[in-house]
Amino acid sequence: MYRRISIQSADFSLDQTLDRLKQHSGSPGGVCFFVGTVRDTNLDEQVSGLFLEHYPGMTEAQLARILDAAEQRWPLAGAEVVHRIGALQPGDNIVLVAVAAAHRGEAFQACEMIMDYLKTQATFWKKEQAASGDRWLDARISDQTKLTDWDAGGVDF
Amino acid sequence: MYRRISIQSADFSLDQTLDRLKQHSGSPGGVCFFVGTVRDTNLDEQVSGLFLEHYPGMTEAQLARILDAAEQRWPLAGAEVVHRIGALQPGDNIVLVAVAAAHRGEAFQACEMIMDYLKTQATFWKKEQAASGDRWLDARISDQTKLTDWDAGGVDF
Amino acid sequence: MKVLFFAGLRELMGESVIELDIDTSLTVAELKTLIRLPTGESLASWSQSQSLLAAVDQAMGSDATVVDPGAEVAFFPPVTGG
Amino acid sequence: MKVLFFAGLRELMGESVIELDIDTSLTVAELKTLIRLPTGESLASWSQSQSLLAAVDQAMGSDATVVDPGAEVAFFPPVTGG
Repeated sequence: MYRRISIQSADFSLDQTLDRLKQHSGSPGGVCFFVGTVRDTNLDEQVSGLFLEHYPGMTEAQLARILDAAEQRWPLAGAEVVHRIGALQPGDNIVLVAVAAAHRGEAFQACEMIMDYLKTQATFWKKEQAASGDRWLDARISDQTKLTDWDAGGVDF
Repeated sequence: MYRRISIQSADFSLDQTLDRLKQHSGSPGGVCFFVGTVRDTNLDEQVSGLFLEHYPGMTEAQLARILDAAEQRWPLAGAEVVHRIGALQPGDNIVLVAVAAAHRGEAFQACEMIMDYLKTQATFWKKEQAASGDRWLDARISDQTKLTDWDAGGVDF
Repeated sequence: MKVLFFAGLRELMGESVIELDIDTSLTVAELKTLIRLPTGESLASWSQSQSLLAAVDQAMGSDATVVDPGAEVAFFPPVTGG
Repeated sequence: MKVLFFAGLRELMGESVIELDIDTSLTVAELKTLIRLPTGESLASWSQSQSLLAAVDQAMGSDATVVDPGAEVAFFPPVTGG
Protein backbone atom coordinates (compact mmCIF):
# COMPACT_ATOMS: atom_id res chain seq x y z
CA MET A 1 0.00 0.00 0.00
CA TYR A 2 1.21 3.50 -0.85
CA ARG A 3 1.57 5.58 2.32
CA ARG A 4 2.82 8.99 3.32
CA ILE A 5 3.06 10.41 6.84
CA SER A 6 3.98 14.04 7.36
CA ILE A 7 4.31 16.16 10.51
CA GLN A 8 4.68 19.74 9.38
CA SER A 9 4.06 23.34 10.35
CA ALA A 10 2.98 24.28 6.79
CA ASP A 11 -0.62 23.98 5.62
CA PHE A 12 -1.62 21.08 3.34
CA SER A 13 -3.62 20.70 0.14
CA LEU A 14 -6.33 18.06 -0.30
CA ASP A 15 -6.08 18.39 -4.08
CA GLN A 16 -2.38 17.53 -3.98
CA THR A 17 -3.03 14.58 -1.67
CA LEU A 18 -5.68 13.30 -4.09
CA ASP A 19 -3.24 13.65 -7.00
CA ARG A 20 -0.56 11.68 -5.13
CA LEU A 21 -3.02 8.95 -4.13
CA LYS A 22 -4.14 8.59 -7.75
CA GLN A 23 -0.56 8.50 -8.97
CA HIS A 24 0.69 5.93 -6.46
CA SER A 25 -2.26 3.72 -5.63
CA GLY A 26 -3.40 2.52 -9.04
CA SER A 27 -7.03 3.16 -9.91
CA PRO A 28 -8.68 2.80 -6.53
CA GLY A 29 -12.20 4.06 -7.33
CA GLY A 30 -12.77 5.99 -4.12
CA VAL A 31 -10.95 8.14 -1.60
CA CYS A 32 -12.27 9.18 1.82
CA PHE A 33 -10.74 12.26 3.49
CA PHE A 34 -11.13 13.71 6.94
CA VAL A 35 -9.95 17.20 7.81
CA GLY A 36 -9.90 18.54 11.36
CA THR A 37 -9.75 22.31 11.86
CA VAL A 38 -9.21 24.70 14.77
CA ARG A 39 -12.57 25.63 16.31
CA ASP A 40 -13.16 29.21 17.38
CA THR A 41 -14.79 28.24 20.68
CA ASN A 42 -14.16 25.54 23.28
CA LEU A 43 -15.71 25.02 26.72
CA ASP A 44 -17.91 28.07 25.96
CA GLU A 45 -14.89 30.33 25.59
CA GLN A 46 -13.56 32.17 22.56
CA VAL A 47 -10.32 30.57 21.33
CA SER A 48 -7.80 32.94 19.79
CA GLY A 49 -5.19 30.34 18.84
CA LEU A 50 -3.64 26.97 19.43
CA PHE A 51 -0.12 25.64 19.88
CA LEU A 52 0.57 22.05 18.86
CA GLU A 53 3.48 20.15 20.39
CA HIS A 54 4.52 16.59 19.56
CA TYR A 55 7.11 13.88 20.32
CA PRO A 56 9.39 13.80 17.27
CA GLY A 57 10.15 10.26 16.20
CA MET A 58 7.49 8.58 18.29
CA THR A 59 4.67 10.44 16.55
CA GLU A 60 5.77 9.16 13.15
CA ALA A 61 6.21 5.65 14.59
CA GLN A 62 2.71 5.70 16.12
CA LEU A 63 1.11 6.90 12.91
CA ALA A 64 2.92 4.13 10.99
CA ARG A 65 1.56 1.57 13.50
CA ILE A 66 -1.95 2.96 13.03
CA LEU A 67 -1.66 2.62 9.22
CA ASP A 68 -0.34 -0.95 9.71
CA ALA A 69 -3.44 -1.77 11.77
CA ALA A 70 -5.77 -0.31 9.12
CA GLU A 71 -3.97 -2.12 6.30
CA GLN A 72 -4.22 -5.39 8.20
CA ARG A 73 -7.95 -5.01 8.53
CA TRP A 74 -9.01 -3.75 5.08
CA PRO A 75 -7.66 -4.09 1.52
CA LEU A 76 -6.50 -0.48 1.02
CA ALA A 77 -4.79 1.07 -2.00
CA GLY A 78 -3.10 4.00 -0.27
CA ALA A 79 -3.20 6.36 2.70
CA GLU A 80 -1.84 9.74 3.70
CA VAL A 81 -1.72 11.30 7.16
CA VAL A 82 -0.65 14.92 7.55
CA HIS A 83 -0.65 16.64 10.95
CA ARG A 84 0.38 20.21 11.58
CA ILE A 85 2.41 21.41 14.57
CA GLY A 86 3.26 24.84 15.98
CA ALA A 87 1.06 27.92 16.19
CA LEU A 88 -2.37 27.74 14.52
CA GLN A 89 -5.30 30.15 14.25
CA PRO A 90 -9.06 29.45 14.45
CA GLY A 91 -10.19 27.98 11.13
CA ASP A 92 -6.73 26.63 10.27
CA ASN A 93 -6.38 23.02 9.15
CA ILE A 94 -4.88 20.71 11.78
CA VAL A 95 -5.06 17.17 10.42
CA LEU A 96 -5.71 15.37 7.15
CA VAL A 97 -6.31 11.63 6.82
CA ALA A 98 -6.97 10.28 3.31
CA VAL A 99 -7.59 6.64 2.41
CA ALA A 100 -7.96 5.19 -1.10
CA ALA A 101 -9.69 1.85 -1.59
CA ALA A 102 -11.53 -0.13 -4.25
CA HIS A 103 -14.76 -0.13 -2.21
CA ARG A 104 -16.06 3.04 -0.64
CA GLY A 105 -17.30 1.39 2.56
CA GLU A 106 -13.75 0.29 3.32
CA ALA A 107 -12.32 3.74 2.58
CA PHE A 108 -14.84 5.32 5.01
CA GLN A 109 -14.22 2.77 7.76
CA ALA A 110 -10.43 2.84 7.51
CA CYS A 111 -10.34 6.66 7.45
CA GLU A 112 -12.53 6.86 10.57
CA MET A 113 -10.50 4.20 12.39
CA ILE A 114 -7.23 6.00 11.61
CA MET A 115 -8.70 9.27 12.97
CA ASP A 116 -9.98 7.53 16.12
CA TYR A 117 -6.57 5.97 16.80
CA LEU A 118 -4.74 9.19 15.98
CA LYS A 119 -6.85 11.02 18.58
CA THR A 120 -5.83 8.63 21.36
CA GLN A 121 -2.48 7.12 20.31
CA ALA A 122 -0.54 9.75 18.36
CA THR A 123 1.73 11.90 20.55
CA PHE A 124 0.35 15.39 19.93
CA TRP A 125 -0.75 17.91 22.57
CA LYS A 126 -2.77 21.08 22.10
CA LYS A 127 -2.36 24.24 24.15
CA GLU A 128 -5.21 26.67 23.65
CA GLN A 129 -5.09 30.45 23.93
CA ALA A 130 -8.45 31.42 25.45
CA ALA A 131 -9.77 34.62 27.03
CA SER A 132 -9.11 33.26 30.54
CA GLY A 133 -5.50 32.38 29.67
CA ASP A 134 -3.52 29.57 28.06
CA ARG A 135 -4.51 26.00 28.88
CA TRP A 136 -3.50 22.50 27.82
CA LEU A 137 -6.50 20.62 26.47
CA ASP A 138 -7.77 17.55 28.29
CA ALA A 139 -8.28 14.29 26.43
CA ARG A 140 -11.92 13.41 25.77
CA ILE A 141 -13.54 10.35 27.25
CA SER A 142 -15.62 9.99 24.07
CA ASP A 143 -12.44 9.50 22.03
CA GLN A 144 -11.37 6.66 24.31
CA THR A 145 -14.79 5.05 23.95
CA LYS A 146 -14.60 5.09 20.15
CA LEU A 147 -11.31 3.21 20.37
CA THR A 148 -12.87 0.50 22.49
CA ASP A 149 -15.45 0.00 19.73
CA TRP A 150 -12.71 -0.71 17.17
CA ASP A 151 -10.94 -3.02 19.61
CA ALA A 152 -14.15 -5.00 20.01
CA GLY A 153 -14.22 -5.30 16.22
CA GLY A 154 -10.82 -6.96 16.31
CA VAL A 155 -8.38 -4.21 15.35
CA ASP A 156 -4.87 -5.41 16.12
CA PHE A 157 -2.83 -2.54 17.48
CA MET B 1 -27.29 24.19 7.12
CA TYR B 2 -25.11 25.58 4.35
CA ARG B 3 -25.46 23.49 1.20
CA ARG B 4 -24.30 23.56 -2.39
CA ILE B 5 -25.26 21.13 -5.16
CA SER B 6 -23.52 21.33 -8.51
CA ILE B 7 -23.84 19.21 -11.68
CA GLN B 8 -21.01 20.25 -13.96
CA SER B 9 -18.71 19.06 -16.72
CA ALA B 10 -15.70 20.90 -15.23
CA ASP B 11 -13.43 19.31 -12.64
CA PHE B 12 -13.73 20.33 -8.97
CA SER B 13 -11.32 21.31 -6.21
CA LEU B 14 -11.46 19.82 -2.72
CA ASP B 15 -9.46 22.75 -1.35
CA GLN B 16 -12.06 25.21 -2.65
CA THR B 17 -14.88 23.11 -1.23
CA LEU B 18 -13.14 23.10 2.17
CA ASP B 19 -12.72 26.89 2.01
CA ARG B 20 -16.42 27.37 1.24
CA LEU B 21 -17.49 25.00 4.02
CA LYS B 22 -15.31 26.88 6.50
CA GLN B 23 -16.64 30.22 5.31
CA HIS B 24 -20.33 29.27 5.42
CA SER B 25 -20.71 26.69 8.15
CA GLY B 26 -19.20 28.41 11.16
CA SER B 27 -16.40 26.57 12.93
CA PRO B 28 -17.49 22.99 12.47
CA GLY B 29 -14.37 21.14 13.69
CA GLY B 30 -14.37 18.38 11.10
CA VAL B 31 -15.14 17.75 7.46
CA CYS B 32 -15.48 14.35 5.80
CA PHE B 33 -15.02 14.13 2.01
CA PHE B 34 -15.57 11.32 -0.44
CA VAL B 35 -14.25 11.44 -3.99
CA GLY B 36 -15.15 8.86 -6.62
CA THR B 37 -12.90 8.55 -9.67
CA VAL B 38 -13.04 6.76 -13.04
CA ARG B 39 -11.41 3.31 -12.73
CA ASP B 40 -9.21 2.08 -15.54
CA THR B 41 -10.67 -1.43 -15.53
CA ASN B 42 -14.17 -2.86 -15.04
CA LEU B 43 -15.46 -6.42 -15.47
CA ASP B 44 -11.83 -7.41 -16.24
CA GLU B 45 -11.69 -5.12 -19.24
CA GLN B 46 -9.60 -2.02 -19.86
CA VAL B 47 -11.77 1.11 -19.76
CA SER B 48 -10.70 3.94 -22.07
CA GLY B 49 -13.37 6.45 -21.05
CA LEU B 50 -16.80 7.12 -19.64
CA PHE B 51 -19.78 9.22 -20.67
CA LEU B 52 -22.08 10.49 -17.92
CA GLU B 53 -25.67 11.39 -18.71
CA HIS B 54 -28.24 12.76 -16.25
CA TYR B 55 -31.83 14.00 -15.94
CA PRO B 56 -31.53 17.79 -15.62
CA GLY B 57 -33.83 19.15 -12.92
CA MET B 58 -34.63 15.82 -11.33
CA THR B 59 -30.99 15.14 -10.46
CA GLU B 60 -30.72 18.39 -8.50
CA ALA B 61 -34.08 17.68 -6.84
CA GLN B 62 -33.00 14.17 -5.80
CA LEU B 63 -29.70 15.42 -4.40
CA ALA B 64 -31.56 18.08 -2.40
CA ARG B 65 -33.87 15.37 -0.99
CA ILE B 66 -30.83 13.29 -0.02
CA LEU B 67 -29.30 16.27 1.83
CA ASP B 68 -32.67 16.86 3.54
CA ALA B 69 -32.63 13.26 4.77
CA ALA B 70 -29.07 13.59 6.09
CA GLU B 71 -29.84 16.89 7.80
CA GLN B 72 -32.89 15.38 9.44
CA ARG B 73 -30.82 12.58 10.91
CA TRP B 74 -27.66 14.37 12.10
CA PRO B 75 -26.81 17.90 13.30
CA LEU B 76 -24.71 19.01 10.30
CA ALA B 77 -23.02 22.36 9.70
CA GLY B 78 -22.78 22.20 5.90
CA ALA B 79 -22.62 19.94 2.87
CA GLU B 80 -21.53 20.08 -0.76
CA VAL B 81 -22.29 17.61 -3.54
CA VAL B 82 -20.57 18.01 -6.90
CA HIS B 83 -21.12 15.51 -9.73
CA ARG B 84 -19.54 15.69 -13.15
CA ILE B 85 -21.31 14.89 -16.42
CA GLY B 86 -20.13 14.39 -19.99
CA ALA B 87 -16.96 12.70 -21.22
CA LEU B 88 -14.43 11.57 -18.60
CA GLN B 89 -11.11 9.72 -18.75
CA PRO B 90 -9.71 7.03 -16.42
CA GLY B 91 -8.43 8.69 -13.25
CA ASP B 92 -10.74 11.70 -13.63
CA ASN B 93 -12.82 12.81 -10.65
CA ILE B 94 -16.53 11.94 -10.92
CA VAL B 95 -18.16 12.87 -7.65
CA LEU B 96 -17.40 14.83 -4.49
CA VAL B 97 -19.46 14.72 -1.29
CA ALA B 98 -18.27 16.86 1.63
CA VAL B 99 -19.97 17.14 5.03
CA ALA B 100 -18.99 19.47 7.87
CA ALA B 101 -20.11 18.68 11.41
CA ALA B 102 -19.14 19.40 15.01
CA HIS B 103 -18.48 15.70 15.71
CA ARG B 104 -16.42 13.64 13.32
CA GLY B 105 -18.51 10.47 13.69
CA GLU B 106 -21.52 12.36 12.35
CA ALA B 107 -19.54 13.82 9.45
CA PHE B 108 -18.37 10.31 8.46
CA GLN B 109 -21.81 8.77 8.74
CA ALA B 110 -23.64 11.53 6.88
CA CYS B 111 -21.05 11.57 4.08
CA GLU B 112 -21.34 7.82 3.61
CA MET B 113 -25.13 7.90 3.69
CA ILE B 114 -25.24 10.67 1.08
CA MET B 115 -22.93 8.64 -1.19
CA ASP B 116 -25.03 5.49 -0.73
CA TYR B 117 -28.23 7.33 -1.61
CA LEU B 118 -26.58 9.15 -4.51
CA LYS B 119 -25.54 5.78 -5.98
CA THR B 120 -29.12 4.47 -6.04
CA GLN B 121 -31.38 7.56 -6.14
CA ALA B 122 -29.65 10.28 -8.16
CA THR B 123 -30.46 10.19 -11.88
CA PHE B 124 -27.05 9.66 -13.45
CA TRP B 125 -26.09 6.94 -15.94
CA LYS B 126 -22.62 5.86 -17.02
CA LYS B 127 -21.71 4.58 -20.46
CA GLU B 128 -18.30 2.98 -20.57
CA GLN B 129 -15.91 2.80 -23.52
CA ALA B 130 -14.25 -0.62 -23.24
CA ALA B 131 -12.18 -2.71 -25.63
CA SER B 132 -15.24 -4.80 -26.58
CA GLY B 133 -17.29 -1.67 -27.35
CA ASP B 134 -19.44 0.87 -25.56
CA ARG B 135 -21.77 -0.34 -22.83
CA TRP B 136 -24.17 1.16 -20.29
CA LEU B 137 -23.17 0.12 -16.79
CA ASP B 138 -25.53 -2.03 -14.75
CA ALA B 139 -26.55 -0.98 -11.26
CA ARG B 140 -24.90 -2.98 -8.49
CA ILE B 141 -26.90 -5.13 -6.09
CA SER B 142 -24.42 -4.21 -3.33
CA ASP B 143 -25.40 -0.54 -3.64
CA GLN B 144 -29.05 -1.44 -3.15
CA THR B 145 -28.18 -3.48 -0.07
CA LYS B 146 -26.31 -0.58 1.54
CA LEU B 147 -29.44 1.53 1.14
CA THR B 148 -31.56 -1.04 2.94
CA ASP B 149 -29.13 -0.78 5.88
CA TRP B 150 -29.77 2.96 6.18
CA ASP B 151 -33.53 2.44 5.85
CA ALA B 152 -33.39 -0.03 8.74
CA GLY B 153 -31.63 2.70 10.72
CA GLY B 154 -34.62 4.96 10.18
CA VAL B 155 -33.52 7.31 7.38
CA ASP B 156 -36.56 9.14 6.12
CA PHE B 157 -36.36 9.50 2.33
CA MET C 1 -48.09 14.83 -21.42
CA LYS C 2 -44.34 14.86 -21.83
CA VAL C 3 -42.49 11.53 -21.53
CA LEU C 4 -38.68 11.44 -21.30
CA PHE C 5 -36.29 8.51 -21.77
CA PHE C 6 -32.74 8.22 -20.51
CA ALA C 7 -29.58 6.17 -21.04
CA GLY C 8 -30.02 2.73 -22.65
CA LEU C 9 -33.78 3.18 -22.90
CA ARG C 10 -33.34 6.48 -24.72
CA GLU C 11 -31.14 4.74 -27.30
CA LEU C 12 -33.64 1.88 -27.61
CA MET C 13 -36.54 4.31 -28.14
CA GLY C 14 -34.53 6.31 -30.64
CA GLU C 15 -35.66 9.55 -29.00
CA SER C 16 -35.25 11.36 -25.70
CA VAL C 17 -38.75 12.85 -25.40
CA ILE C 18 -42.24 12.23 -26.79
CA GLU C 19 -45.45 14.23 -26.36
CA LEU C 20 -48.61 12.20 -25.69
CA ASP C 21 -52.07 13.67 -26.19
CA ILE C 22 -53.78 12.35 -23.07
CA ASP C 23 -56.55 14.32 -21.34
CA THR C 24 -57.29 12.16 -18.30
CA SER C 25 -55.25 11.02 -15.31
CA LEU C 26 -53.83 7.49 -15.45
CA THR C 27 -51.34 5.34 -13.58
CA VAL C 28 -47.72 4.76 -14.55
CA ALA C 29 -48.64 1.11 -15.22
CA GLU C 30 -51.38 2.19 -17.65
CA LEU C 31 -49.05 4.68 -19.33
CA LYS C 32 -46.51 1.88 -19.92
CA THR C 33 -49.07 -0.08 -21.94
CA LEU C 34 -49.57 2.92 -24.26
CA ILE C 35 -45.88 3.50 -25.08
CA ARG C 36 -44.35 1.29 -27.76
CA LEU C 37 -40.73 0.62 -28.59
CA PRO C 38 -39.64 0.80 -32.27
CA THR C 39 -40.01 -3.03 -32.28
CA GLY C 40 -43.74 -2.60 -31.59
CA GLU C 41 -43.47 -4.11 -28.10
CA SER C 42 -45.12 -2.06 -25.32
CA LEU C 43 -42.99 -0.61 -22.54
CA ALA C 44 -45.16 -2.61 -20.10
CA SER C 45 -44.22 -5.88 -21.80
CA TRP C 46 -40.54 -4.91 -22.19
CA SER C 47 -40.25 -3.98 -18.50
CA GLN C 48 -41.23 -7.50 -17.47
CA SER C 49 -37.72 -8.67 -18.39
CA GLN C 50 -35.77 -5.43 -17.86
CA SER C 51 -35.27 -3.20 -14.82
CA LEU C 52 -37.17 0.02 -15.44
CA LEU C 53 -37.65 2.98 -13.13
CA ALA C 54 -40.23 5.75 -13.49
CA ALA C 55 -40.32 9.34 -12.28
CA VAL C 56 -43.39 11.59 -12.21
CA ASP C 57 -42.77 15.32 -12.02
CA GLN C 58 -39.11 14.67 -11.20
CA ALA C 59 -39.74 12.43 -8.19
CA MET C 60 -39.37 8.64 -8.14
CA GLY C 61 -42.68 6.87 -8.88
CA SER C 62 -44.03 3.33 -9.02
CA ASP C 63 -46.57 1.49 -11.20
CA ALA C 64 -49.33 2.83 -8.93
CA THR C 65 -48.32 6.51 -9.14
CA VAL C 66 -51.05 8.63 -10.71
CA VAL C 67 -50.03 10.79 -13.67
CA ASP C 68 -52.00 13.95 -14.46
CA PRO C 69 -52.35 15.10 -18.10
CA GLY C 70 -49.91 17.98 -17.61
CA ALA C 71 -47.25 15.90 -15.84
CA GLU C 72 -43.67 15.23 -16.86
CA VAL C 73 -42.99 11.50 -16.80
CA ALA C 74 -39.61 9.83 -17.28
CA PHE C 75 -38.58 6.21 -17.77
CA PHE C 76 -35.02 5.00 -17.26
CA PRO C 77 -32.82 2.05 -16.19
CA PRO C 78 -31.48 1.84 -12.62
CA VAL C 79 -29.10 4.73 -12.01
CA THR C 80 -25.30 4.27 -12.06
CA GLY C 81 -23.80 7.58 -10.94
CA GLY C 82 -21.27 8.26 -8.22
CA MET D 1 18.95 6.73 30.51
CA LYS D 2 17.22 9.61 28.76
CA VAL D 3 13.82 10.70 30.12
CA LEU D 4 11.64 13.12 28.15
CA PHE D 5 8.63 15.15 29.30
CA PHE D 6 5.93 16.67 27.13
CA ALA D 7 3.13 19.24 27.25
CA GLY D 8 1.82 20.16 30.72
CA LEU D 9 4.22 17.78 32.43
CA ARG D 10 7.18 19.35 30.64
CA GLU D 11 6.12 22.78 31.98
CA LEU D 12 5.63 21.31 35.46
CA MET D 13 9.08 19.68 35.41
CA GLY D 14 10.64 22.86 34.08
CA GLU D 15 12.65 20.86 31.55
CA SER D 16 12.01 18.70 28.51
CA VAL D 17 14.71 16.09 29.07
CA ILE D 18 16.83 14.70 31.90
CA GLU D 19 19.66 12.16 31.89
CA LEU D 20 19.59 9.53 34.66
CA ASP D 21 22.66 7.52 35.58
CA ILE D 22 21.08 4.08 35.97
CA ASP D 23 23.01 0.91 35.15
CA THR D 24 20.38 -1.81 35.69
CA SER D 25 17.02 -2.56 34.10
CA LEU D 26 13.95 -1.45 36.01
CA THR D 27 10.21 -1.07 35.45
CA VAL D 28 8.39 2.12 34.50
CA ALA D 29 6.71 2.02 37.94
CA GLU D 30 10.13 1.91 39.64
CA LEU D 31 11.45 4.68 37.43
CA LYS D 32 8.50 6.89 38.45
CA THR D 33 9.53 6.64 42.12
CA LEU D 34 13.01 7.96 41.22
CA ILE D 35 11.88 11.06 39.34
CA ARG D 36 10.93 14.11 41.39
CA LEU D 37 8.98 17.19 40.45
CA PRO D 38 10.37 20.63 41.46
CA THR D 39 7.95 20.44 44.43
CA GLY D 40 9.86 17.38 45.69
CA GLU D 41 6.94 15.02 45.04
CA SER D 42 7.80 11.86 43.12
CA LEU D 43 6.26 11.24 39.69
CA ALA D 44 4.80 8.01 41.12
CA SER D 45 2.94 9.95 43.80
CA TRP D 46 1.87 12.73 41.41
CA SER D 47 0.49 10.24 38.89
CA GLN D 48 -1.94 8.85 41.46
CA SER D 49 -4.09 11.94 40.97
CA GLN D 50 -3.17 12.84 37.38
CA SER D 51 -3.45 10.93 34.10
CA LEU D 52 0.07 10.05 33.02
CA LEU D 53 1.19 8.00 30.02
CA ALA D 54 4.62 6.47 29.48
CA ALA D 55 6.51 5.46 26.35
CA VAL D 56 9.62 3.29 26.22
CA ASP D 57 11.78 3.53 23.11
CA GLN D 58 9.00 5.44 21.35
CA ALA D 59 6.28 2.85 21.92
CA MET D 60 3.47 3.10 24.47
CA GLY D 61 4.35 1.40 27.77
CA SER D 62 2.70 0.63 31.12
CA ASP D 63 3.88 0.50 34.74
CA ALA D 64 5.10 -3.04 34.12
CA THR D 65 7.18 -2.25 31.03
CA VAL D 66 10.88 -3.01 31.58
CA VAL D 67 13.31 -0.17 30.86
CA ASP D 68 16.90 -1.00 29.91
CA PRO D 69 19.70 1.42 30.94
CA GLY D 70 20.15 2.69 27.37
CA ALA D 71 16.44 3.23 26.74
CA GLU D 72 14.62 6.44 25.87
CA VAL D 73 11.67 6.91 28.21
CA ALA D 74 9.00 9.58 27.94
CA PHE D 75 6.23 10.71 30.27
CA PHE D 76 3.27 12.79 29.13
CA PRO D 77 -0.43 13.54 29.67
CA PRO D 78 -3.10 11.86 27.49
CA VAL D 79 -2.67 13.01 23.89
CA THR D 80 -4.95 15.65 22.35
CA GLY D 81 -4.03 15.80 18.65
CA GLY D 82 -6.30 15.55 15.62
